[in-house]
Amino acid sequence: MSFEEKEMAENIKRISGVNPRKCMKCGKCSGTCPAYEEMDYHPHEFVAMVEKGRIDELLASKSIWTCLSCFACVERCPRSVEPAKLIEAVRLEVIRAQGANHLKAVQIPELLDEKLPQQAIVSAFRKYSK
Amino acid sequence: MMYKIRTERLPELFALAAADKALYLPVEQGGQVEFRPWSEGAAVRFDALNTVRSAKDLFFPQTENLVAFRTEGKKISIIENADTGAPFGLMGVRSCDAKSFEILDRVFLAEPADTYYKARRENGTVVTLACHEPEETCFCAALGIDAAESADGDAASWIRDGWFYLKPVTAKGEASVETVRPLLTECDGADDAAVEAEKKDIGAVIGQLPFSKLDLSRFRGENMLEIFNDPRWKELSAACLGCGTCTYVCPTCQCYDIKDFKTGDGIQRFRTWDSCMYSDFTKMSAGQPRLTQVERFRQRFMHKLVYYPMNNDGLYSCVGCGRCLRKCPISMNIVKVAKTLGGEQNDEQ
Amino acid sequence: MQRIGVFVCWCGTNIAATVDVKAVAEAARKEPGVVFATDYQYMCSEAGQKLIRDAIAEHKLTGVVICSCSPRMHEATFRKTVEAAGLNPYMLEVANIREQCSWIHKDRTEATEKAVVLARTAIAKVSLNVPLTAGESPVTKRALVIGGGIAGIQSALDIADAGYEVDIVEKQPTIGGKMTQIDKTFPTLDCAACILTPKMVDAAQHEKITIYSYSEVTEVTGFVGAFKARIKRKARFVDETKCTGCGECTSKCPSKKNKNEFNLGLDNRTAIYIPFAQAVPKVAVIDAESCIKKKTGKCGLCQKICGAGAIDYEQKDEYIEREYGAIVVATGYNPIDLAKYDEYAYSQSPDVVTSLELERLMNAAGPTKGTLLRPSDGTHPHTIVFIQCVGSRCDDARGKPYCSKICCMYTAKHAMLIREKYPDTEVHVFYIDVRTPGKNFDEFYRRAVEQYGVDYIKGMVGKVVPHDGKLLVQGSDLIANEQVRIEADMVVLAAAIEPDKSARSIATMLTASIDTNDFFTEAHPKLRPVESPTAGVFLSGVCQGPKDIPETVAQASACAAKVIGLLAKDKLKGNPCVAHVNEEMCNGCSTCEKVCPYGAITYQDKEFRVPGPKRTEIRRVASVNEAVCQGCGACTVACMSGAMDIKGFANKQIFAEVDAICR
Amino acid sequence: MQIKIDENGNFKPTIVAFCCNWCSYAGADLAGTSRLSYPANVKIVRVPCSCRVNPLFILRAFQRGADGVILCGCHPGDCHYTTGNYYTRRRMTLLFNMLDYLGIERDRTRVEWVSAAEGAKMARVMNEFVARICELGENKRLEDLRCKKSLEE
Amino acid sequence: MQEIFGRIKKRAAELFADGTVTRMVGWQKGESDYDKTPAVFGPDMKGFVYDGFCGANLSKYLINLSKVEGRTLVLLKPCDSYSFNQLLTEHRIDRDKVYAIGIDCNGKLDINKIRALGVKGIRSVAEEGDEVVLDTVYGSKRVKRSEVLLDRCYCCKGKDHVAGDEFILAEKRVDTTTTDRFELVKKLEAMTPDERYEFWRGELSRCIRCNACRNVCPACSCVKCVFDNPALGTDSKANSDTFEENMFHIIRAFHVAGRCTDCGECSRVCPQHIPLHLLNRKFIRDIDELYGEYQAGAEVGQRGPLTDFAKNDAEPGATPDKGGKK
Repeated sequence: MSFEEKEMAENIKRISGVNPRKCMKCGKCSGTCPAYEEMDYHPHEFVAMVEKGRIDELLASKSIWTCLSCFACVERCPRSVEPAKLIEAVRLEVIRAQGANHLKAVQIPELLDEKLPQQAIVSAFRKYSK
Repeated sequence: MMYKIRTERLPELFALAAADKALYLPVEQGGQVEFRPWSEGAAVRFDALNTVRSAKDLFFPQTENLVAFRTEGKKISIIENADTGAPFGLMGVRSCDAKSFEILDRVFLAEPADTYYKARRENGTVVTLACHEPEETCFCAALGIDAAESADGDAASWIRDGWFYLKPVTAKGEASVETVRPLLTECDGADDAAVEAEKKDIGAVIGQLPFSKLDLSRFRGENMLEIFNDPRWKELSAACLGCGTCTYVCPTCQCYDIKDFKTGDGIQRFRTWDSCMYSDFTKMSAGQPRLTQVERFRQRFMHKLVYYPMNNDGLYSCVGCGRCLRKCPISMNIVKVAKTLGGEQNDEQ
Repeated sequence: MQRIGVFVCWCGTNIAATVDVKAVAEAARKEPGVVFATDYQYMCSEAGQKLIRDAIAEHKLTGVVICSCSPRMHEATFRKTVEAAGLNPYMLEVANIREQCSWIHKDRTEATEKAVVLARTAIAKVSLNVPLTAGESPVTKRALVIGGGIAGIQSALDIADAGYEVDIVEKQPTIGGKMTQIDKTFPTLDCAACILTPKMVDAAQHEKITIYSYSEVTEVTGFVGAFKARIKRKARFVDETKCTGCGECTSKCPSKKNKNEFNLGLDNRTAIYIPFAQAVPKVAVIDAESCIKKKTGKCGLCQKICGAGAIDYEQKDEYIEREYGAIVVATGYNPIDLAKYDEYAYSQSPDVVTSLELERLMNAAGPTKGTLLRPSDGTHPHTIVFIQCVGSRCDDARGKPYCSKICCMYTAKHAMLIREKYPDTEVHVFYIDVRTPGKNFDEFYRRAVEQYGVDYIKGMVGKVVPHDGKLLVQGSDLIANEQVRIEADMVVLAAAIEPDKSARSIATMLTASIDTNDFFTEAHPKLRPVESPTAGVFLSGVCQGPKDIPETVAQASACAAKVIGLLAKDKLKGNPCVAHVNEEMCNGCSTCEKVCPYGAITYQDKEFRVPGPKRTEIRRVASVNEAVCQGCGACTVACMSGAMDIKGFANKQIFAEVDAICR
Repeated sequence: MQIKIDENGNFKPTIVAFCCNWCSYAGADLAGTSRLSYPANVKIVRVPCSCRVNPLFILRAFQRGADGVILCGCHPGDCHYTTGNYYTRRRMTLLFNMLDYLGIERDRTRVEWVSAAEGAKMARVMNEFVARICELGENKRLEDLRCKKSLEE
Repeated sequence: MQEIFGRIKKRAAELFADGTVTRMVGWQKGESDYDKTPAVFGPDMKGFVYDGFCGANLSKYLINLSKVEGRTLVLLKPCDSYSFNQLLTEHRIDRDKVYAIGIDCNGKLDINKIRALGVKGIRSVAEEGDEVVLDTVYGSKRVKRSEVLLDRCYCCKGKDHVAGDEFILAEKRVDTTTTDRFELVKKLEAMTPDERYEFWRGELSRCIRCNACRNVCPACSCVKCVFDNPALGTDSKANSDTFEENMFHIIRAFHVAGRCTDCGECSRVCPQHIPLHLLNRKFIRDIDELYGEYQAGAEVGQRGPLTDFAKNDAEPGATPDKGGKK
């Protein structure tokens, strides 16, 4: 693990307040994750990669956007590792960089359709942009 | 030669006197008057009859370090850490307390002299003060002590009508008066008359006090055994609690105990007042010579009125200050003993 | 003056790593009273002890200080050593420079300086030690076993075989405990009943063993060798001596709709019932809550039917007091409550069962008479999913932080038995790790995988969703790195196990120490694993920690061996560090008597020489019964005049220690 | 008298701890076996039970130069002698209130219930206590100058 | 007060006459009117007197007197009767060797308070109604009785006797209670620790270690006190350091905690007038607040608060006002 990787990992741990070492690699978070199929890195891999310092791959991963923030993994992790907070920390890392908002205001109008609840758009906008 | 100063300007006198050496005065703290070093704003109480612990405390303090031993592993080193203090002045001493110094001198300065006491005695300059208002517990007259003018101080003083009169007696007294001479004005005939009037007034009051004519004549060497075996000691000492109050407030009690205190890496040997009333007084390896409170009680008063006078050509080891009359928890004291076992004249009073 | 020898132990590198042992010995040599000081790698070794014995002889030592590990570890060892060299065993003090110095400080100078202070403290104490000889107290030749499971029975049998009387007190109407509910046992697959019931019968028929079933221990007083226990015999409303166990009453009883605890509520039982056929004692018991006669006063059918006239509705709880020399705790365990685990839908669907419930479903005497059927509709389950570590190894409030140790093995057993009996069923096991810590255990697990084709999936189940009769199990497969969805007919949860609820109250009763998970704490994991620190209290079975049946039986026998070792002695060497009163100074004010937890202090009038004409007087003074006193010291502080003191922890010694620390 | 200032000039307190043989001493041992650490200023005196600690011991410790005294015992209810720590609790509550009544810093004395399984708690308590005593500084209000004298020479 | 003295003397004479008692413990007239010495009287009762200055608590003398042949008659004021019961609870007095008469008391006078008002050279003292007439060398003075009572009378524990074979009650009972006995304790508790430290340093620094407080106290009656016992290692005879002053008074108060009946003798006899009762009352207040109202000596055989416990006692650090309540 190079120095930058270690530093970035420390940063993610500091933001999320999560200690990935507590994970006993039981896979329950992935087992319970409803967005499992759409994710390239599944929650249990996420925790292991943060611990390994492979943050760049996570920054570029699809998972940080497909994660529904339903917190089922946080609720059910037997070792209180809170994987969702790690994903959120990486997401924040991305959207905090200048102009890296995942969902710009201008894109919203054509996303709207009558089946999509209002609340989903609001929370997505809040989650995907600074 | 006598000098005088307005009583309002006494604080200046104290400040000047206390400039080069410590000045002890009767100062009130927490409602009790004790001899304490003078400091700015101290509540000096020349009107208080006398202090709780007598002036003896300045020459023969309740506790004082004698010597200390330090152990380094198995090596012992001796440290002289006795503190006989620096020269000091002592004002406001009543005639009875002043007389007690003479009684203590006969004990501590007799060969071989007690160096600690001797050093302090030389350091001290005593200025006595006449008793403006003696009280019923005083019986200094019965012991031939003149409350109006003490013969034992380095200087004598009186207070009357707002004037503080100061008359040096000894060379040391002269020297200490010189240090405050600038504040003093010399006295003239009228002042001498005022002081004589003060003495006469004091004498008059002394005459009216109940115990002034206490008869101690029976307490003589030849009656020792007769008094010693008197059955009334049991009744007199029945209520005695065996606490040390009477001995610790008494100006003439001179008994002390030497104790060693383990300070952790050595021993601090120190001297402290002892009370013949305590159960471990003069406890020796063979045991305790006076096993019951009756014997201890008798020892105290026999020493004061019989043993001490026998060894000191008739000088009683009591100065009639009345402290034990005031402070004893059960109001048993030397006057009651004297009246019970003393001369016949006491009976008809 | 004392001639003290100081021995500083290296403890290999445990002490020597952070404490300069030579410097400590050097500093100790300078202390007054110390005539010999040395250091050695292993003071507790034979060579180390010989070093002490030789030094005592050569330097005619009167006191010994060992600077080593905690006195709780080797104080007894070193006492035997000095005793062998002819020195009184209580002229020895141990300075704890390992657990309380070298192991907790990193800086070498700091640790060495502290070790010197601790050595100095021990020297200060030993120079005021006086030779003590332990008092003797009688031993009641009878043992009490609390809990009648396999652990309690095994301990009782071993103790009784050594010729000592044993009382088993069992809370349930029958002895046998959890093992009676188990079908087969790993790794030999022999049926639990076949191992257990003979032992239960032996226990029942053994003339030295008395069984108090349906009873509880309510109070224990006294101390090792002389315990007094109060046992509450709960009212059974059936006379044990008359009931033949024929079962007529159970068949006629009208109140039938009561949850059968023996089958974990999977079926019902009558108000008057016999838990199971091989129950010992095979005596019916009336459940007061559900008996119509007890509740409403009507009915009374069972009394009429009973040929032996054993039914007595007016039976009351009975209390008996018995004396014991030793007490064995065998309170066993229970699976944890899974109500809070809603992600597994345990309380939503009857087909989600715990492993113990599965045992009942597979057991011939169980509710389904041995054929594995789904509790919901009674059909044969085609796919079964086992979920491991439910509630174990999890540090949140719902579960237990420890591994329950037996789940991997019994799940492998269940999977194997199901695959063997019903080859067409699919068995999947979601696991984190499979732990097979015993002889033939891993081979047993491999047979389940290789011979019986049980599908082991490494990964945990996220959730179980009941969906029209089926159970959708969604978990992750970490090896294949995919999310797995299985439609199961039954889900079996390997629930964590926790000590029986009565453990904490019994620990308080026996003043035995207990840890935060309610397991009894053993005196030392390696040196004294089957004894509680409280003398005379022994630990048998799961009450001390999770373990399987082979280990439980092994520990039960070990525990019995310890009890036999204790009961074999006629006299017990007491604790010499007991209270001692200085009658010269005692006021006779009985303040100490009020604070003594053991009632060891009584008062007598004694004659004392008194100064003065009376020569002697009668005074009321305290006197301590050294056999009853345990040396806690409450009386020494209650006593104003300091007349009461503890031998071995005297006031002067503790003052000397405090002085040495602050010097 | 131990030197009260360590090499880089900050105050090094002397702390006396009384630990009961059954629970807190075992807890301290567990802190050792778990290799937790707490400052070296704490020295432990083993007593049969927390109820063996006499107020005279605590005052003697302060007299001899201790800056803090902590008394550890079993949790009430767990006492090996059943009732020992109940008496300790009352005695120490009254004693500490009296020391506070005389104006002596209340935090110089402390009672803590530590069971044989709470090694971590023992380490945490000791670290907290030493930190608090360092804040309070040297014990000036209950010191005996005779025991300090040899320090100045 | 005179008529009570008369009735006591008459009753005592009867008890002597019919042989129930062989001696009486009372107060003897001293040299001055205000000084009274506890004394043991024979049948003639020479010098026996009972007036406003008989403050001394006689129960402690019974420890030795109940070891002597024959029964002793003792006169117990209401506040003394608590000490009598406490000593009986501690088996220090042999009850059937003592015949106790509870005598009423309308508050006892404090000669030091009289002197503090500037009265000097007292020759004779007379009590007239609620005034004290003093004939002194410097003229005669009148002082209101209610201003010069002993401290303890201002928070008197009440007129009811808790011990005694018979009682001699006054017709007119004067209630002298004016303050709550914990008033000063609460005031001290309200101060900051530094202020309290200064206050107590000022007070205790005056202590001359004469042991009067210890030797007069009925609860402090050990055969051998820890401070006199070199074998124990805690002996100390002198206040050669401020620490000794603190330790002596902390330990003295701690040893009587839960046993002190608040009879006020220690403060009465202290030659330096250190308010020692404030130390004992602090313990009494803490015990009352934390463990329930308790009056030592209220009845014989009570179990003291320090020899008792409750499972839910407050943790150390709980103070009466800061959440001390159970």
